[in-house]
Amino acid sequence: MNFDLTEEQDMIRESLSRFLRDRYDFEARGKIIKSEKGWSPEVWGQLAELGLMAVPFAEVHGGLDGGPTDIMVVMEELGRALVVEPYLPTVVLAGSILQAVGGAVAEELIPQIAGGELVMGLAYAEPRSRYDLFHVETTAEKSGDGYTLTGHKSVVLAAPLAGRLIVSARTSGGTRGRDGISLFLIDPQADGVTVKDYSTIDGFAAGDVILDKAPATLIGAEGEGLALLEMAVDRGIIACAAEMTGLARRMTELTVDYTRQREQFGVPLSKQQVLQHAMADMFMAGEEMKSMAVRATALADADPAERAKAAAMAKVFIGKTGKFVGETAVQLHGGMGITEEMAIGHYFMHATMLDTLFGNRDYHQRRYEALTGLRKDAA
Amino acid sequence: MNFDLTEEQDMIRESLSRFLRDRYDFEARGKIIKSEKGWSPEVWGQLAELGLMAVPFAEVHGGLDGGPTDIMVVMEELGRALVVEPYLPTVVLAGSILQAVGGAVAEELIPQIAGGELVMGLAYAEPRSRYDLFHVETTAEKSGDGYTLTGHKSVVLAAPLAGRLIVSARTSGGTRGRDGISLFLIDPQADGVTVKDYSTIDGFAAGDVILDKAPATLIGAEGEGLALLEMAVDRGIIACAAEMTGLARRMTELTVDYTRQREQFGVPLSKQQVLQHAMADMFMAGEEMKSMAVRATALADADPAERAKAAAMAKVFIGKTGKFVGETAVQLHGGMGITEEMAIGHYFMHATMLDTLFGNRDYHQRRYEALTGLRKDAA
Amino acid sequence: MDLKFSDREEAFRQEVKAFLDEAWPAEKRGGKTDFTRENYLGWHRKLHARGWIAPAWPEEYGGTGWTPTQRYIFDKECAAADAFPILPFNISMVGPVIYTFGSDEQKERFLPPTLSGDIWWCQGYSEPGAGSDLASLRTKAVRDGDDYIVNGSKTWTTLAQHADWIFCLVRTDPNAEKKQQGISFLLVDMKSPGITVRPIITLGGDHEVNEVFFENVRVPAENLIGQENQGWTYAKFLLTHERSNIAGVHQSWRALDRLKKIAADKDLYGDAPSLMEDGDFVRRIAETEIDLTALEFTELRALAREESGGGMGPESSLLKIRGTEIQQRISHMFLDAAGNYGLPFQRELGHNEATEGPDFAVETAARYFNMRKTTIYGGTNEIQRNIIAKMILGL
Amino acid sequence: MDLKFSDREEAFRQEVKAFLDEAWPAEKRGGKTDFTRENYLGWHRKLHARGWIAPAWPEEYGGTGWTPTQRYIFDKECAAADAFPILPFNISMVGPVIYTFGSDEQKERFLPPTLSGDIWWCQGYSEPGAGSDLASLRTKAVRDGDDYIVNGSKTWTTLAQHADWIFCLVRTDPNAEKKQQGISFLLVDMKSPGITVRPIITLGGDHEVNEVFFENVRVPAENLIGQENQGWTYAKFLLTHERSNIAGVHQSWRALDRLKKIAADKDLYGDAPSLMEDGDFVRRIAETEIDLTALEFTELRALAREESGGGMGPESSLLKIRGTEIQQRISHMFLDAAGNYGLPFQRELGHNEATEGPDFAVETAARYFNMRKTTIYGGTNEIQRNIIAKMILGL
Repeated sequence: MNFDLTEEQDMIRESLSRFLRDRYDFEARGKIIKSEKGWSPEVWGQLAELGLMAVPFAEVHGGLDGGPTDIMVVMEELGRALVVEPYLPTVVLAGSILQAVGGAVAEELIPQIAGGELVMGLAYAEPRSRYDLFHVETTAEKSGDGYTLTGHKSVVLAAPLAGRLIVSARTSGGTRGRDGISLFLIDPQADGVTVKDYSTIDGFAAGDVILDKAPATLIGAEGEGLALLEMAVDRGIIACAAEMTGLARRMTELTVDYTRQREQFGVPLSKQQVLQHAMADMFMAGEEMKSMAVRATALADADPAERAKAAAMAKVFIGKTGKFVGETAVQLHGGMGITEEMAIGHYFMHATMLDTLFGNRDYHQRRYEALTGLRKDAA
Repeated sequence: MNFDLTEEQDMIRESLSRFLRDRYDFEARGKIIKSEKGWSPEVWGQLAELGLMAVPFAEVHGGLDGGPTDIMVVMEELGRALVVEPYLPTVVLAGSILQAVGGAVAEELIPQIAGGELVMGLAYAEPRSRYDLFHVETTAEKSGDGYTLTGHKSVVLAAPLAGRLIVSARTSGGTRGRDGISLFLIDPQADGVTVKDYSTIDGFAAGDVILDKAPATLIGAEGEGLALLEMAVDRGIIACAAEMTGLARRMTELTVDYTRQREQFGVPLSKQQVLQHAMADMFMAGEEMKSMAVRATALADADPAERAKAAAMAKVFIGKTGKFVGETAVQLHGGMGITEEMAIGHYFMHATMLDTLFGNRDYHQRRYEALTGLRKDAA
Repeated sequence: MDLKFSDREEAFRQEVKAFLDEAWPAEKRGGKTDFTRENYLGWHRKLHARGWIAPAWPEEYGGTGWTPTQRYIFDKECAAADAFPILPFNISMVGPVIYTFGSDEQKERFLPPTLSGDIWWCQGYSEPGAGSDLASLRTKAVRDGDDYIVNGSKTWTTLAQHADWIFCLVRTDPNAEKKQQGISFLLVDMKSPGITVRPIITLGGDHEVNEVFFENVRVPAENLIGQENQGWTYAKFLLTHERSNIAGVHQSWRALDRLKKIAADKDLYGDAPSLMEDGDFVRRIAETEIDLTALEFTELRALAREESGGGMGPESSLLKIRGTEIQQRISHMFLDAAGNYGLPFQRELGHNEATEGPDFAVETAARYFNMRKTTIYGGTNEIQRNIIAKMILGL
Repeated sequence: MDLKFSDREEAFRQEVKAFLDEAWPAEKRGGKTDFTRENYLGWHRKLHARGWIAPAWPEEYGGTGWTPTQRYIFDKECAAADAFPILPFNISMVGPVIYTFGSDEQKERFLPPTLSGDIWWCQGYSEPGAGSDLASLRTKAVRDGDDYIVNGSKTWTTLAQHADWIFCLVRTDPNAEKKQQGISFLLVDMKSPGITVRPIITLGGDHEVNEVFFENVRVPAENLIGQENQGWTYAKFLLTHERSNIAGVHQSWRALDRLKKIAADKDLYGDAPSLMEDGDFVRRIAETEIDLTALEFTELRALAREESGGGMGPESSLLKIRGTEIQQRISHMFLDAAGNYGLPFQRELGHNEATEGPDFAVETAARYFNMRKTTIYGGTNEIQRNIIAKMILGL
């Protein structure tokens, strides 16, 4: 067993970390999320220049042949700096599917992603699906060479920025059947597609996507999209585990600094034993979260059952501990913690969002129980 | 609304409290639980002289016409002193059933209880029933004028001390049917009854009762025993809520005293903010427990649905908070907390027992969900 | 011991219900709130017209003469009807200070408009960098003829953007031995030259609190409450008054009711099982109901002690701690109930119509964030535990 | 990064398994333990015969030369086989002190019987009234010719009733400036005149710990480790050694396995649903599995740092805190699984056959009580959090 990063991974981490320290501090980020576009294509380009968009892809597609560990390194750093540029939806979610599907579509799109020219998103949720990936009401109908999609996809990260979206739709089966789900590529600019855009509570660009006979291209085998979707979302969860680790570690640092500076009743807050223990608990949560992120990353390429268990477990754990670290950090910042003026509150909001994204703690706890056979006919 | 005790209730509390302070300190109790009998008939007699055994019964039976509030007052004091004499099984459990059944059996036995001459117990649990009162495998067969019982009753409080036991047995229906359960009176000395006695983890006399065609007298209507059983056990739970309040308050006092006396690194433990907050939490738990005990007591005579809800709720709450107070008290006592030499550990053990008795926190949480309709087909 | 309401209390409840049915009809109920100045004042004035705006005040100043139990019933019925909240600044805070420590002129001048809502007060206590250590305040007031000249700043000033007047703690003797000495209690017209208000936007985008700056603000000395340098006494008095209904029990019950309806609403789930079919969610609701019941009866016991003249005392810290913990838990359950639709930020302050997803979801995240304040304000829950340890347990 | 075991490590695991299959056959497995002196020593000697009794020791003194990962594999396989625990006193505690700070004569005299189990050591550190404040010890040793004369008492001395020797911290210079100075490290024969052992019975009826009294006990000066008055240095060295496997991860996994089998055992439930059909219980198991996984990988990461020479350091506090919290949770789940049969006390020390109810139930309460010690001993969890705050976070 070894937990060491390779030299290349260390280099990615260092160059990314330096870049974010220099160019993406709290103030710079604040300007970006308050800008009209809500993201910075310029930063996106610079991250692409650092090679970030190319990390997981094959060399033939202009990629760097990296793996889950490289993604972990990147996501932890993006988390530390609360980067809102759409790395997760583009590279991890859409990227994973394109890689797995391969063929012409991969050849066309992956080089564009790797080069920083294309942002993508994955539209998997629906108004009544909650977190069940197999709950798909959106329908696909054959139309000439291609398909048209009709339905409503919820809260699609990066939807307003994306040049292409991957969408799950039903080619057969009932609303909640595991079979009959297919994946499609759509152009959000096409007729029949309406993106109702907003930012998420933590400043990320997102939108609902309303499809009314929107033209679409099938990718992957018809009716067998669920396995791909689960793979991509598990990868997304594993990436989020690394991101949450970055958040948690940064929140702990910020809280330690704040309580050391801030005096109350003539003594620094950091001298209060109750707050010290709270920070010790934050530290422990961050370390354990890192362990879960590492473990899940090591299983990201394992067989689907192992991968799913590892992802479910990691999501439960980062949901619980991320929420704990965020709430404690805000509490220890006192009033300042709940204003938009300090970084800590933004970390907390993003941690909250990561608990919900892809399914909250309860959901993945239940999923873990089912996957491990703990829950059969339990009531 | 008013939470005041009557003058009579204040008097009961004061005289009982004084008696226990003078005659039932930790040392005296230690001798009693280590004695061969495991209880003190002498103390029992003295408590009877104080009128304790007569509290809830009608005047015609030699009782004091008290109600649930009087029982609450008594149980809280008994809890404060960790009294092991079998008040709960005799007066609350068996007493409630005799009162409800009335008639000749009440006329015969209640005066004996009220006079301190008779100890009784209620045998409701079985090896595979867990906490379900309706799970009854013990069978009753008609035999001449009476019945004979065959089966195994588990962990019957006071069984080795009791002159009579009330036993649930099945006169019809399947193992877990709500109908067909009847209540019987037996003499533990009779042929066909074997009491395998032991003390509980916290020093109370108890035993398993093995019935092999044991002669028995039906009390109450045949096949309709479950309602009586539920009533008696709910009364028992409500009494335990008061008892747990007594435990919790006493544990908080003991812990406050201990941490003030005990120095570490040159400072009293009580000056450590983390321990102060832990004790503040213990205090709060005790106050809220009292509130739940008061509320449940006020509903002890309400219609069965209301009573059941109140009892279930109280049991969940005292299980959770009693465990918290006990564990925290022991932790704050450090090594001394886990020896048999200090009182605190005995409080903790009894609090643990009260969490299990009549069904633990999970069980009554589920019961509450069912009774309130929150849980219908929830999985 | 008798936990039933008396006939008299029951009759009173009917009276309150009848009033609410007329004054706050069904169409206003259902959990929607539009926190505008007009809405606040509208409800305030309705209660004032009925004579019920200040139940806890002495009758001679406009109080109702209700017992604590009646006040409890009143609060409960108002919450059950989703009635608008009453702002505490006039009624629970400055009013009692004025009628207790103010001069006859001050009472005459300020109490009627404070009751009627013609003055909207805000509170100038906290200062930047001071946190819960109130007495370390540095805003100065220097006597100059018949005026004080005030310089400094206050923060966390709730709804200062709507306020007509502010009541302030200011330092009048910088050389006092202890920091609690040398503080005075001043009433200041917000229209005074030299006052500026800077919004503080909190997580979730709310503009609820502000920083208030004083630059050479002239305040007539007649606006001084009580004696110069004795302000800390009045401030502490106010802080204990502020704690009434801090547990928010009625509001939490109301929120749980709404949550259960949402979690069982088949329209939201279609072919999928509803949240009420999810045992884990049911368990969270049940646990919260049980904990809330324990808190409610603890509050009732405290009320009973108050009624019999025992006063509230440091037990109020318990109510504050548990009440706020429960409020936060409920806000988290709402967020979880919203699922993916908890994520979009599509909210204008005070409105709650969703553009996407179910209506209830639109403010769940913002509310969850906003509720973090409850364990911080009014003395953090850490400080409340310090108080219990010191004042009750003697540690 | 590669979390698979290497081929070499996998081969090692097979070697360990083969040994265990032979030395600790299936009939000894299944969660039953009989904690007699003979059973402890029997297993100790088997491992000693195989050369595996002290994996962490330097090879020259009898260690195995294993990597931390190999030690991890060894511990895991032993736990999976329910092998008897190895007492830490000889191997993790006094042995390393002797080979690091002892004289050549001491090494020669004590290390072989310490390894073989011919000496059973116990630890004389804590004193009555001192708690986690070890350095405040008052047991005195006064030099008298070639001997020290020892007076005082030690407490929480685990299994002193079985011990042949005790290693003690004693005060040799009562006038030293700091309490950490003036302490010496002495090896004392338990058969020395003047030593008495008093059992301390803990909750649940265990006789695991003792008080040890010294009354004018003569100890040859040659039994002093290192230099007089330098004992605190050796004591601290020992304390860091003591922390290995303090998380008890393997034992917790094993316990969860047993618990799941019990909870699904239809024989225990008859017509009633089993505990594994109870969603709340399932949830508690799943939560614990997830938390234990996080702890296990945190320990593995710490081992990897140790392997690359980084040392364990204050992170061991994290392992101690979380490991003991989880052990306590599991012991509580066992108690809950036992239901009513958790209540009877029908246990002779070290045996676990139930007279009534299922066999597993008989020790559940005693074990739940006994497990309370884990968050207290070895520095309370409160002290561990102090250590993290100070040493890692610099607070």
